Amino acid sequence: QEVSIIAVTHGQASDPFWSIVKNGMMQAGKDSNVKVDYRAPETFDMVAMSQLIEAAVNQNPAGIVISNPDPDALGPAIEKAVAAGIPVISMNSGIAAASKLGIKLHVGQEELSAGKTVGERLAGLGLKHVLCINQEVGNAALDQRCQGVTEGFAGGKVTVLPTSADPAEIEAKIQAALTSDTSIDLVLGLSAPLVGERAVAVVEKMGNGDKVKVASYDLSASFLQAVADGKALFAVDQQPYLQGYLPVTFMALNSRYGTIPAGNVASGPSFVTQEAAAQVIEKSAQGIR
Amino acid sequence: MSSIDTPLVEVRNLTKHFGSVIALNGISMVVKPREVLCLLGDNGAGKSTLINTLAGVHQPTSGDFIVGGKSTTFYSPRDALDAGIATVYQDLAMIPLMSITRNFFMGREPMVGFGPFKRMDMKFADDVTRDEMHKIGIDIRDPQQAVGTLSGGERQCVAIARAVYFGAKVLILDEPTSALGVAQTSMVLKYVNQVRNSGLGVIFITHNVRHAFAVGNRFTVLNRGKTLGTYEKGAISIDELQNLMAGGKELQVLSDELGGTI
Amino acid sequence: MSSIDTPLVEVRNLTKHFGSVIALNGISMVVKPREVLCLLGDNGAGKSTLINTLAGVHQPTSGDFIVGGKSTTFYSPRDALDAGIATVYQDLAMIPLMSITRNFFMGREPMVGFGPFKRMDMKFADDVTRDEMHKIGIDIRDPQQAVGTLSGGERQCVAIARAVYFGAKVLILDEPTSALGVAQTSMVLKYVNQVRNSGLGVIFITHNVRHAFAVGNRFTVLNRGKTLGTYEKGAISIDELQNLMAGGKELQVLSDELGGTI
Amino acid sequence: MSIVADDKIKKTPADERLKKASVATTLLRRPELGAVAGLVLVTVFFLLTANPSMFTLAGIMNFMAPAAQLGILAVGASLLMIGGEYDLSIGSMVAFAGLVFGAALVVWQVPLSVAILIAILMAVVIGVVNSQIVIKTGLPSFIVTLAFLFILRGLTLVGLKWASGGATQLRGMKEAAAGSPLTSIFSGDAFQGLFAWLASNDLIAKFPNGTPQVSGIPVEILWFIVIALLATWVLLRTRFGNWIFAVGGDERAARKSGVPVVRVKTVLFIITALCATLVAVLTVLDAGSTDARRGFQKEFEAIIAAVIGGCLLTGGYGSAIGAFLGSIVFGMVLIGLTYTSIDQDWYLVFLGGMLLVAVMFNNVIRKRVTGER
Amino acid sequence: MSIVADDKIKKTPADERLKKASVATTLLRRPELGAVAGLVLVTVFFLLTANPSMFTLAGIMNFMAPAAQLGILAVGASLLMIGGEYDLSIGSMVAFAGLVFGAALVVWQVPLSVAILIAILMAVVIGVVNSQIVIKTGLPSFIVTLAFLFILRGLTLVGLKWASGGATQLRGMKEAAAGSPLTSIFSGDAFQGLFAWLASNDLIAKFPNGTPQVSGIPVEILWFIVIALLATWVLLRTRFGNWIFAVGGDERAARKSGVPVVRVKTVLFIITALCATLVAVLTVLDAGSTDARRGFQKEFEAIIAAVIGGCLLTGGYGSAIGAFLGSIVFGMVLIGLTYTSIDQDWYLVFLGGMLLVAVMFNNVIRKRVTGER
Ligand SMILES: Nc1ncnc2c1ncn2[C@@H]1O[C@H](COP(=O)(O)OP(=O)(O)OP(=O)(O)O)[C@@H](O)[C@H]1O
Ligand SMILES: Nc1ncnc2c1ncn2[C@@H]1O[C@H](COP(=O)(O)OP(=O)(O)OP(=O)(O)O)[C@@H](O)[C@H]1O
Ligand SMILES: [Mg+2]
Ligand SMILES: [Mg+2]
Repeated sequence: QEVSIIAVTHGQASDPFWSIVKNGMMQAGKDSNVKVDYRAPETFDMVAMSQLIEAAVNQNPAGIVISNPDPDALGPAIEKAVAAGIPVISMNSGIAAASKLGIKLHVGQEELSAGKTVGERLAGLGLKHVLCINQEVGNAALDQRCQGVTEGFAGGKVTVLPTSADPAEIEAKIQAALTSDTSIDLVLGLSAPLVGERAVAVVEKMGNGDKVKVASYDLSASFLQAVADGKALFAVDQQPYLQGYLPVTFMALNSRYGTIPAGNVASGPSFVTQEAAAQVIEKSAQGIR
Repeated sequence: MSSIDTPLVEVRNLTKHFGSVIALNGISMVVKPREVLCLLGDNGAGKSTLINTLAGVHQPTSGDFIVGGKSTTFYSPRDALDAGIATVYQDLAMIPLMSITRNFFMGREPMVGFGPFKRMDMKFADDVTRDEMHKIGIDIRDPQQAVGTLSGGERQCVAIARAVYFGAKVLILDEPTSALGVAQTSMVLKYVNQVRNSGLGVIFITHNVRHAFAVGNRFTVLNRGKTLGTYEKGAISIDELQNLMAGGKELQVLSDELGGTI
Repeated sequence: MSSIDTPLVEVRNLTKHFGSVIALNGISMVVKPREVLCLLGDNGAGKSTLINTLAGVHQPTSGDFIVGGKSTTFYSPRDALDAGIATVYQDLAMIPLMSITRNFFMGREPMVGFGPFKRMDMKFADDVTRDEMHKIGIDIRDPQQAVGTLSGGERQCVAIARAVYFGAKVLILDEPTSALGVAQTSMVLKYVNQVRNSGLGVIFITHNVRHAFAVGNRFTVLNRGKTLGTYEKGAISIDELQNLMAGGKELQVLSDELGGTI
Repeated sequence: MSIVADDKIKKTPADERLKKASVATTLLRRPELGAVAGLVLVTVFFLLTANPSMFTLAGIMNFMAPAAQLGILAVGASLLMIGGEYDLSIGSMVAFAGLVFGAALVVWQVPLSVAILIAILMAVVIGVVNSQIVIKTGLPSFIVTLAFLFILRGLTLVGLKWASGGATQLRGMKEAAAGSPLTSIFSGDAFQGLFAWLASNDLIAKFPNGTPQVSGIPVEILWFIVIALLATWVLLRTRFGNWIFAVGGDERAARKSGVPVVRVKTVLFIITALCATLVAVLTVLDAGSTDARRGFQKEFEAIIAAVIGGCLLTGGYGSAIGAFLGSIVFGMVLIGLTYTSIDQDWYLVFLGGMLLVAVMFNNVIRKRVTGER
Repeated sequence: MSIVADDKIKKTPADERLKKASVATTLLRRPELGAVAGLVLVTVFFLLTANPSMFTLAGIMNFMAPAAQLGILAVGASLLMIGGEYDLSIGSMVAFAGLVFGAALVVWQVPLSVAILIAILMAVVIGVVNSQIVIKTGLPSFIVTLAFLFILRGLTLVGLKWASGGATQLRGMKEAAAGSPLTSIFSGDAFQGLFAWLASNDLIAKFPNGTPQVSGIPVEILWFIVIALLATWVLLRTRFGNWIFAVGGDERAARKSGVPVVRVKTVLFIITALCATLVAVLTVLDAGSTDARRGFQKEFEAIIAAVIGGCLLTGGYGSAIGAFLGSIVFGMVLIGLTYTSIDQDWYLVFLGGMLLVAVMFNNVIRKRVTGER
């Protein structure tokens, strides 16, 4: 019988980051010759996600891969899976709760701690005022990115700017923020394709690239081009492809041979800067990086 | 109070403005028990506005309003209903999607049961509806049928039957016969007659002078928001009344031209 | 075609079903130029359904329909309008939020200009509207006023004026006088007379036998979806007609009781 | 008074102008008919395409849980829609009520019963505010409650940051509520003893470790059923129900007939707010946490469920049982995809397609049966 | 025919039953009056609270750009609303049209003009599908287009993954379109020469390096103005405009008067789809890329803008100029908060509050002026 693995995450299939995760999972499924189903609620909805996990449990797959941004809300469903004897691997978020819930291992890094690392790096560059642009306020995973930066950015100020994902609105709001508060010296996007690229465009249009720098979470071809051209400082890479690929591979191996790594796998964050950017562009355009 | 001469409803110097429009400009009127008061007048004379004010739909801009000998103000149609004034509106005030029974008892539902189990007495309501409609000459197949599926005339009859059933003291009918066929009209006029004889006061609005003459005891003619005069049945001829209703315009020429049958 | 005797519209054995309801069950009727055909009958007899079918609102279930000597099918009211049949519907078919002028010319807007600059000729439309309303006896303050602000009678007059203005051959009026005051009714009847004299055929629906007698040349009586008969004006008395309209019910008792004035 | 001669009776049961008249037709004329048809259609679809585990006991509980949460909202929304108004703020209300309830538990640390009372009070206040603005200004409720959709969602964000000290997630409600006798009414599964007994007798499936796969009926499902029945009773059998139909059918006519329109609308807005609060309490206690996205877009799902269930968008027509069935249809479509092998990327296409098919099918069936056109 | 004796004239200009009658009143009775009031209110608010840079030339262009994109949608939506229908699929349509247009450019590598033609064709097809389903089934357009909201959004995701080979973003449109004479019509700034001249003469602000701070008027603003004027002309001066009001005011009455209802509705749905496509083309060429989130929730913003602009949700009343002004109000509120020192967490509360205030103010002014109640 075919080995079936179900992945339930909190990221919609249309989210750029999560579409890469999904691509990784699908490729891993192909490579390891297992059937992978990717499921996610259409918005950041913990209640719906726990129901999706329960639906996965009912189908008795060989393994379940989950992201775990709210261990309180998802805990009971995960425990149900464990009770049913289905191995669970968590990825992206939820590292702290993994062992308590009986999860085999965790791949990836907590958004909050990733944010801290970014904040520390920015502080190290001598920046003073970060504008953190959140295109989906209320999505706890995104909120944690800004919160982490705030915690890591010792001695400086972080302002959160909520927007929608509409490019015109994002550009106009960045321009408004930059004109009304001239102390801002870094614009940080939480998504390179949705926000980072727009921020680069605004700073270029306003002609103050020497004063205001741009950085962003995640990768996108155009943003990497901007990094390579020196218009942006760096892109924060959590290697979503790995976050998707590895758990599926581990699950496949586990179901076939009963092997599983003994410890968590940290997939990020790493920083893509000017030197490395050019090589990643092509892979990014295909939804791999 | 039970004297024939104590008015059920009296209106003194009523005015009603809608924004810049002066719809009623000093109306006085009296309704006594056991009589049909016909309210006559041209289109836009203010008849509907007057009875809407009587029924609590509009609040008067100024003027006194005496019900059963006491000065009263109605803040909503419910107040008027509670004071025993039942109205058949020109627009009928019925909900097409609701059943005949539910329309019939709308706002005055019969209840049965106690405490949390208090509920509408549907059987009683259905029975009363069927009975009352039968009395007015319509045999409905199913009281749960939606009012929207009835013909205009049938709908008019439901509204009239409802008002009569709940009309404790005064029954107001705004152009009840305008959409009705000959048979239904006769039935409604006969009904008005009966209601009067049972001791209620009736206000009857119509554009048809013959209908007015058939049932009316007194005729109050409105013109452009004012009372033109009130006439006892014996004191005025049908032609004089018709001329008054037309707002004093000379109808003779026209009427002659068409053979004098209007 | 110009002969007095060629019918403008002829209907043969028309039937119309709505789901399980049989509204028309074999109607035949003829309208000739220079005559007023009165369509009479009880509530729910099928008068409105018949003229709605004539006007293209409904498609007939079966039956023939001959306009100007040719068998025709109307798929929409536009087809009927194009064939010269203008209708005043019982529900008026007016848009309350739109201005008098825009309602007047709705669906048949006068145009001016060429190519991309073709536009409605608002001045012409306003002038025509004001003129036509003046002719029917209403002096409107502003043709741009919303129809919703007019009284029911005034609205009826707009609908009639519109139909007359566009009525090339046949004018259909569905209970035009039911909501009108005495003066306005006279004006409409006089108008019908004029239209007939100018050579059109008129179908006139009413529940008032006197109005029918005042203008009608022939009377077709419907009952429960069937033609009960057609009578020339000279061949029937007003009382006989009234009895037929009531669907054959005996009205004498009632009428006597109420003083014989209905 | 038998003043009417028999020959005056206009319509006799055997009217020659009716082609047929069947008793079944009357039964089938109920507004929820279409929803039943939709439910059958969707069930057949999933029976054919989905993993058979979808229709095991566990699978049914699984799609009934979201259906119940949506359904509680949909029943409230359907009453309001029948009454002629919308409330687009219920989704945000779920989040806001969750915040208030959660903050009461973990920040102010009041007992569960008091926290629920505070949440209910807040719901009443918001229901009154919504209704008063709609009634006083005469603005369409669509636009007024749309404003509150934004306002309540925004207040939730602000409140969460305040309550949690900077995060958009508030946790610890489960611990704070533990021990209260009310907990079992608002969270967990009911009839656990029964299910354990059934499992031990091998009557229902169990996990390898011996516990039953379904440990009981989730309380939200019971709430859902109770509320749907209650709403149906109110609509069909009480005076208030008659008033709801009247106000939604024609507000002016209802007022003229003596129906207290203002009171009816106010109560309806309060009921919707209370339904949202109940869902908030249920999900917060279930999840033990709340966040700023809770209830996102639930207002539309509730309206969709009510429409699938036969409510007219124009008011005055519909049923609570219809909304109940509509929610189950929606819940099945929502979760059902997980049991099929359809790619998640097609999820929205699938959702939209099913919605369209269900509503169209519903419509066709209703027209066919009622002969309406 | 002067058959009417003078004494028969019922209403003379000096009617004693009118308290007053002013010429100004007539002018003020236009539906867009409330939107003007709302705009004044919002402007005053930001003049008092926002950083003064909001009302510099650069600041105005800044909030006008999103306002223009929304406004193009809102003008289309307002025509459809006046015609008595909604289109909730326009937001998803922006994304889908962006995908089709982008794929034509970079995958099929057709010239810009052909790509635009393909996008237009697709818009016509979707407009026709939407309208035919609404007309044929008689279902409310709210629910039909809601289904297409999901379906088109889903198809966009699937299509993007196919076109880009796995990503949710498709890029390279700017390069593919470069060189076409049409580029300057659909992207960039207009009147750049004029603005450069103005800057060199110190008439407008410039950057330290001498280039003007505002290099020209973004083309979307010009499109926005042109489309609003065109729509206004159509509504007020053409036969089709009369038909739109008639169909929205009372569909049955319009049909009875000979208005081709089906044709009018079909054209209106096509117009809305075309407006969405135009926005898609403008934003894709501007950004050089498209992604699965484009146009998210724009349908509601468009309806809000139309309602602020005086359109009735029930159809038959409204104006395109109103929707134009409403979009500017919405754009100002959306961007304006960033210019103030208010905590950005309050953004949704503020948006909802301003929406409510603007609509209520609009309503009060209209009632005050028209004396309606
Ligand atoms: N709500 C309102 N707002 C403004 N004007 C109104 C309103 N209601 C009535 N009017 C005006 O008041 C006047 C009297 O109207 P009303 O409906 O009372 O006339 P009526 O005598 O009943 O006429 P009809 O015989 O045609 O029914 C009319 O000029 C009408 O336009
Ligand atoms: N759309 C429809 N669907 C179902 N039944 C209909 C429809 N239209 C009319 N009917 C039925 O057809 C019959 C004839 O109705 P119609 O309106 O033609 O009567 P009428 O002669 O005009 O009556 P009135 O004098 O009251 O206007 C009625 O029984 C009515 O209920
Ligand atoms: Mg009246
Ligand atoms: Mg009729």
